[in-house]
Amino acid sequence: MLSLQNVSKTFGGFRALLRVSLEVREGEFLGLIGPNGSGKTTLFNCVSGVFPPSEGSVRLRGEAIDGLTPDVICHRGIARTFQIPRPFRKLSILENVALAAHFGHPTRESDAQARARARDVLRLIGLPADPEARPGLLGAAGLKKLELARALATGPALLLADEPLGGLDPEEMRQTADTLRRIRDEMGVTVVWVEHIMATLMRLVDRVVVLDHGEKIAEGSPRAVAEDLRVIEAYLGEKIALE
Amino acid sequence: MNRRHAILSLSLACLALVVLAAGAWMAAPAGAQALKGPIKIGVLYDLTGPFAAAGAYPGSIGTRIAIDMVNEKGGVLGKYNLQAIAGDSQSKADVAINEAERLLNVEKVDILLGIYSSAIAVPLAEKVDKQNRVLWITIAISDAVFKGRDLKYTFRAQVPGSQFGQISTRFIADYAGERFKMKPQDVRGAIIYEDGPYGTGVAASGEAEMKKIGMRLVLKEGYSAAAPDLASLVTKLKAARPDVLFHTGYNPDITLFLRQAKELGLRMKAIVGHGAGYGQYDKLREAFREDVDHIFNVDPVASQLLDPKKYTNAELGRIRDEFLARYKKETGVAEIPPHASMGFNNTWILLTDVLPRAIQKYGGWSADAIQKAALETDIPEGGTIQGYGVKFAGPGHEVRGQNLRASLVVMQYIGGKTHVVYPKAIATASPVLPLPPTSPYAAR
Amino acid sequence: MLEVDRVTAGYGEFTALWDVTLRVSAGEAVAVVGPNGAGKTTLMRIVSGLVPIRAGDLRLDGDSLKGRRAHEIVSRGIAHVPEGRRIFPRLTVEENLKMGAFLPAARRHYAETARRVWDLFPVLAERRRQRAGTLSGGEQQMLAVGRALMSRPRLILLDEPSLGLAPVMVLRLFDLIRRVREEGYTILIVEQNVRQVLSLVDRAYLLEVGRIQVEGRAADLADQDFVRKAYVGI
Amino acid sequence: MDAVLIAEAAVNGILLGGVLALLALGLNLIFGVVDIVWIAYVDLVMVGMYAVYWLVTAYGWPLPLAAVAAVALVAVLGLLVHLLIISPILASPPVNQLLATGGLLFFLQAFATFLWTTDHRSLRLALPVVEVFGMYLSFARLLAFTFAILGMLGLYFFLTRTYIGTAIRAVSQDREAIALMGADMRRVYLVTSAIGGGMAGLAGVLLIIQYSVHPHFGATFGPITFIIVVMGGLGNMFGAVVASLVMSEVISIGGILASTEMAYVVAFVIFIVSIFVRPEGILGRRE
Amino acid sequence: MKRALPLVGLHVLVALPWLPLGPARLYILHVVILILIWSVVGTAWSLMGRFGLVSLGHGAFLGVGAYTTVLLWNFWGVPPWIGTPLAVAAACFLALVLGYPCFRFRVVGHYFALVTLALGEVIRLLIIAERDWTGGSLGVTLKDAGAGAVNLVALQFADRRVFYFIALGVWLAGLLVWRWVDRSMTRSALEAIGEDETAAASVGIPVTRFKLKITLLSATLTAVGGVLYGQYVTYLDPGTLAGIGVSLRIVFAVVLGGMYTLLGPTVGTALTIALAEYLRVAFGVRFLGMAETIYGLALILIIIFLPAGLYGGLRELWRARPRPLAAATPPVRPA
Repeated sequence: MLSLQNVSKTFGGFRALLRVSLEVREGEFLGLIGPNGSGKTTLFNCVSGVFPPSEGSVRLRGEAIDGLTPDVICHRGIARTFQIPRPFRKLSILENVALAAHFGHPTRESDAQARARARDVLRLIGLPADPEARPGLLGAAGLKKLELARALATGPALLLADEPLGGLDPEEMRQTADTLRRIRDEMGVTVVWVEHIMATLMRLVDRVVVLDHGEKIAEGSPRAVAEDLRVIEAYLGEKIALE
Repeated sequence: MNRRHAILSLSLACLALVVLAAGAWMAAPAGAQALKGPIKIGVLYDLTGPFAAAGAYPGSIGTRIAIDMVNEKGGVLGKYNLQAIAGDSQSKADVAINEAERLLNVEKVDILLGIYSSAIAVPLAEKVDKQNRVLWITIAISDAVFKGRDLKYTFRAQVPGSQFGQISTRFIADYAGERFKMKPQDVRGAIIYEDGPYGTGVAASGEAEMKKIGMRLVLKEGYSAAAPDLASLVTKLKAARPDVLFHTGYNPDITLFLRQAKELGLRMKAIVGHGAGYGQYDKLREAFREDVDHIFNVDPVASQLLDPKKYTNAELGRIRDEFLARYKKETGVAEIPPHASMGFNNTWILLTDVLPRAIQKYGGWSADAIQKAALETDIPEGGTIQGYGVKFAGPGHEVRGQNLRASLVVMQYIGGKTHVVYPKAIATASPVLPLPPTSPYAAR
Repeated sequence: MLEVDRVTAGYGEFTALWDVTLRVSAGEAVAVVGPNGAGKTTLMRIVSGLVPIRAGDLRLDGDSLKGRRAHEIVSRGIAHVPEGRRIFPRLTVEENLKMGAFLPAARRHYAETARRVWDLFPVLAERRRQRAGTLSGGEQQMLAVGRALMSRPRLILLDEPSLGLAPVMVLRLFDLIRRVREEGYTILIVEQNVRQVLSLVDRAYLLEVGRIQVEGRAADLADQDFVRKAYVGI
Repeated sequence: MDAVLIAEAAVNGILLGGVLALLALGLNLIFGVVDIVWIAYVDLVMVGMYAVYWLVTAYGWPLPLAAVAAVALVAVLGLLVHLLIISPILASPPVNQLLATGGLLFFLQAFATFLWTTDHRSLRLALPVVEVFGMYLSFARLLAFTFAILGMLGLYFFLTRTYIGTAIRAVSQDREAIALMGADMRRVYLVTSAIGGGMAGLAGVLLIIQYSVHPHFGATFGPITFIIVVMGGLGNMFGAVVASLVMSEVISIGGILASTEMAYVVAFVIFIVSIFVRPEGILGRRE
Repeated sequence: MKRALPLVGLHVLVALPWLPLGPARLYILHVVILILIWSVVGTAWSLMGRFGLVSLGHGAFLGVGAYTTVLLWNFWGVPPWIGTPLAVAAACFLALVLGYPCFRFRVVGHYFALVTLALGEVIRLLIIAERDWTGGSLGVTLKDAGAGAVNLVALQFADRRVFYFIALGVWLAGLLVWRWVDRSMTRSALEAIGEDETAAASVGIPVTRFKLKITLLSATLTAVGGVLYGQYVTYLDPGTLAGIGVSLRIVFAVVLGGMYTLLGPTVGTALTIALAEYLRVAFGVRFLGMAETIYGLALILIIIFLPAGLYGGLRELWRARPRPLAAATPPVRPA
């Protein structure tokens, strides 16, 4: 469904991504992991159009989408969440989501329809707060859920979730992870999930891709990846390799 | 209250109001005037801002002295006291418009008098005239105030701007052979002007006159009186190498120009200014000391320079001396600027010629009475303290409201004194031409 | 020496640390390890006064540092080498060190401290007139450490010093940190590079999702499976 | 146009550029360090000009003494501006910061009008004319240029040779790290504002010997100063100087080839286009 | 009751020309017309300003609007009925030429303000530089159409009540536009863009297009305000209608009143004009500059203490007063 070929991204002299090739299959639940600064968020940014890749191509169902602006990519069916929640604080929770429901489609639905769908999504995500309240009243977990709700309201075929569990307590984590799973299972949305909370991620995803220093170093089933020496090196340090 | 109801009631209310008001509107009368004083005069000058120092302030003093002198004799015709209400237009046209509105409609003045800057006079005349009120312009000279507008209630005894360019060009042409040893056709003239209606008008008349005479116009360039820097204009002039510079401007820009011209070594045979900033000799002298010697200025004559014997009656001489004495006493200046005379003289004409006739013949000082009285004004040459006569252009005339008998002179500053040097008939001195080597602007 | 006492803190609505307690004794080297997003950097920023505490207390030698601003905390003898080095790229190497010695007390001993830093990091001495931005990543990290030493601190906070460095450089860097430690500085270090750091310090804390999960001697932690699990998940 | 005249305009442009550079450096310093655009910056210059004018004409002080006093006065004014206006809004959105200093601009202009009316006032200095190779150079400008260069050198040495100066440079590179060095940001901001004010004062001194002062004087050099600062790149002193010279040449030579206004139009258009092409300034670095 | 208040206000405004205002009636009308015209411009500015698009160059649109119609009339006798659409088109063209690259290259915050400031100056200087037909720095006067008191073709009226109603109509139209934007999805979208462009784009909002749209709307309304000013005052000068001075004046009036409320810009404009007139009338030359001194100070204080503006701030206070039961929503703790 989504296919990256030799995607590189450089900032000034810094190489954030280096010839990353990657296939995301239709309906897949894919985990994307890697240590700090390994290029995961950069990869999301390249796919979602925040900036174009310096090299390589990004295709969605065979159509090139690199170089398109984020709103167009969103209309093509890719939604994303942000690692640090970026709610529109001057709008109510409902407006936040309704906005996404309204503008997320190339054919815009009416105001009322958008609001109705926004309410549905909020219910699905399990955000029980007063929808007319400002996002400022939500805690960290609520904001993470709002991120997810907003992305989902655009009606994506592919969801890029950037650390949706960061900053949550274990119970909240479990809930959110379940929601992600349900988004895939019940709505048929393909999900790419970036996360540091490995235990949860490894338990749920179909397949894992590992980035380190902007390069793909491993790919495969969770178990296989967890055993991979290069992955352990990347995470725990180089000592073994150097001894 | 629901929405539809609200809209309905609103529109009904509007309609009712319109109908009710229509009658009042139609019937709103200009108002018959009972002959009860005082006569209220709104005096509008730029008391602050760049125009103040360029002559508006002295003009306002001149006007005040005229009103005081009439009031001390019991008022117009000895019984109708004058009440002057001052306004400050702050050298800005939009403020002038608001002040005029206030004077006319809050203070309810009968006559609006004054106006220094042509940039203010041009928009104001239209607005005041539309309200059927009298605007008596004392200083602003631009032709654009009257040209083709057929204003009914606006009058100006002051000289029109077009004459400035004519007389200065003719003056140079007349002296070219004698002093420059050149044919007038060979003289290189440059015109620079502030880009308001005053400068533009003077420049246009100068250009037309040069064309008529065949003088060579090597540069004609306008600039903003508020320009922060005129060095590039000076450089352009240097490139054009004029023999004579015809300059029209206000005070700040003239100061800036003369300063930068000196610094950048601009040299000519003569500099001829056209009123406004050049009329403010005391200010220029304060800034440049003897550097301003031998610069020419075209203006209605400052009254102290006229020979009293040229007045049609001796009374005028006494009035003039009284005015000069009072002005000197109040300001302490040695050299009275022409603008003070303009402010005094042109107010004096209204108070002592037009208003008495309006009251006696047309029953008061309504706009129409004043208008009729003004059109009958017929003062011969020598009948005012600035020497010129007064006859206003009447209906149908291209510059209706303009004094057709106003005249100008060329003056020269020599050794701290002002001398009339042209027209030759009334000259009090022979011009120093070309600029003597002592001048920093003199061609070597 | 340093006591972090049941501290809760965060940014805006986001709570990054819950009820964290931690202690560093004089002369000790202590590490805080844990996966990304665990709140390690926030912990460091709390100690140096960049992030305010919501609940709990922070004490240095028994004096509360709560509510103190960053520059005051430096003057108490805590130097922070922030994540991402944060050297001043357009100042020269020497000027960077000068800034490290900004405190009047440190300024008086500038020449002497500088000599110690030059000795410790000879490569910096060679490049003292070079703009710091032109240094390599490893050199910049050394500069950041050297700059922190200039304030003559008693406690040094090192936040992810190995981040973004090439493997060879990481090794050299840890060698240098070891030497700094041998000079008698007390160190609190946050690292992702678990194995390396555990070989360096006396004790360590494992921080996960804003909470301290495990505390113990470095040698004991190094071999335990749950450290790996915390990182890789399985 | 004669080549000598163009050369003369070019040289005079450089001389004007000196003063513009001084202004740009002062504003750049504040913009770079405190991260707030003082829309009213050039109006501080106006205050400095008035200070010199009144001290010399009304109190009869000698010009050099009045100059020193004016610099000190405007430096204190800079300090006050920071304390009273800027520090309460350091955390506000940039829009509000911009507008608060805009309010200051209105206040300064209007208060000057209130105190001294809108009359144009100038020092009546009789300065000689300098003629070199057939070019006439304004002595006032030469003098101003010399002192502007001295002022810039002074600033340069302050910023490179003192602790607080180096800290000021460091702040514009990383404002958090400098706090970790033990520098009190409040103090750094105050010193920066005072120095920025002092530079404005010096510029005022150098401008009053060339031009007349009036309450709206700031409007004549304000916009051009802003665009020079942005074009030169924030925190980039060299860039500010280069941008000043480029802009003053555009204005000076453009002025004689077209008109003063057209020259400014060209300068502003160059600025607008440069923002689109290189938002970090012509000599700025990409961050 | 809530509906009634604005309605009463509107009635008063409509009836104003016939209210017994005493001898100063015409003058008051004059001041109110000016307030209405500048309120239109202020409202137009706040359309952008409230979403963080702080333009310091609205003088450019104002100037282009005013000068286009007046010059077309003066030189070619093109009546304002045709001149106004052309003026609006010119202002929109300008907005497009500046706005598109600005938004495309993400020129925001200070930089947007400075770029628009430069644009305002460019227009002002161009007007001065083209002095041969624009009248230069001291301005140009609208040619009188002659032909009696009411000239519908030239939109010139001797009776200022006519202008009063035109200004009132345009002002109401401006408020309607403001409210229409305020009540639509457009507002949410722009609010989102103003807060976080990247996040807004990521939910499918075409950022550049929306910013451009609101800029065009604002420029249009500003240009109409300019046309109105030209037709009423019959005199234009570059200092009053273009450049940094007037641009700042517009911004400050709006900020003073508050840019986040419908009537904020109007209240701010009314206050600044009324204060200036009052001080000038009451104290004449003695307190010259005092009006602006006061509102310069007021601005600084308002930005420090009442960032929502005078009207907006007071309204917030009014709303924040304790209210019965239903109002207070307790902060919701996520489960």
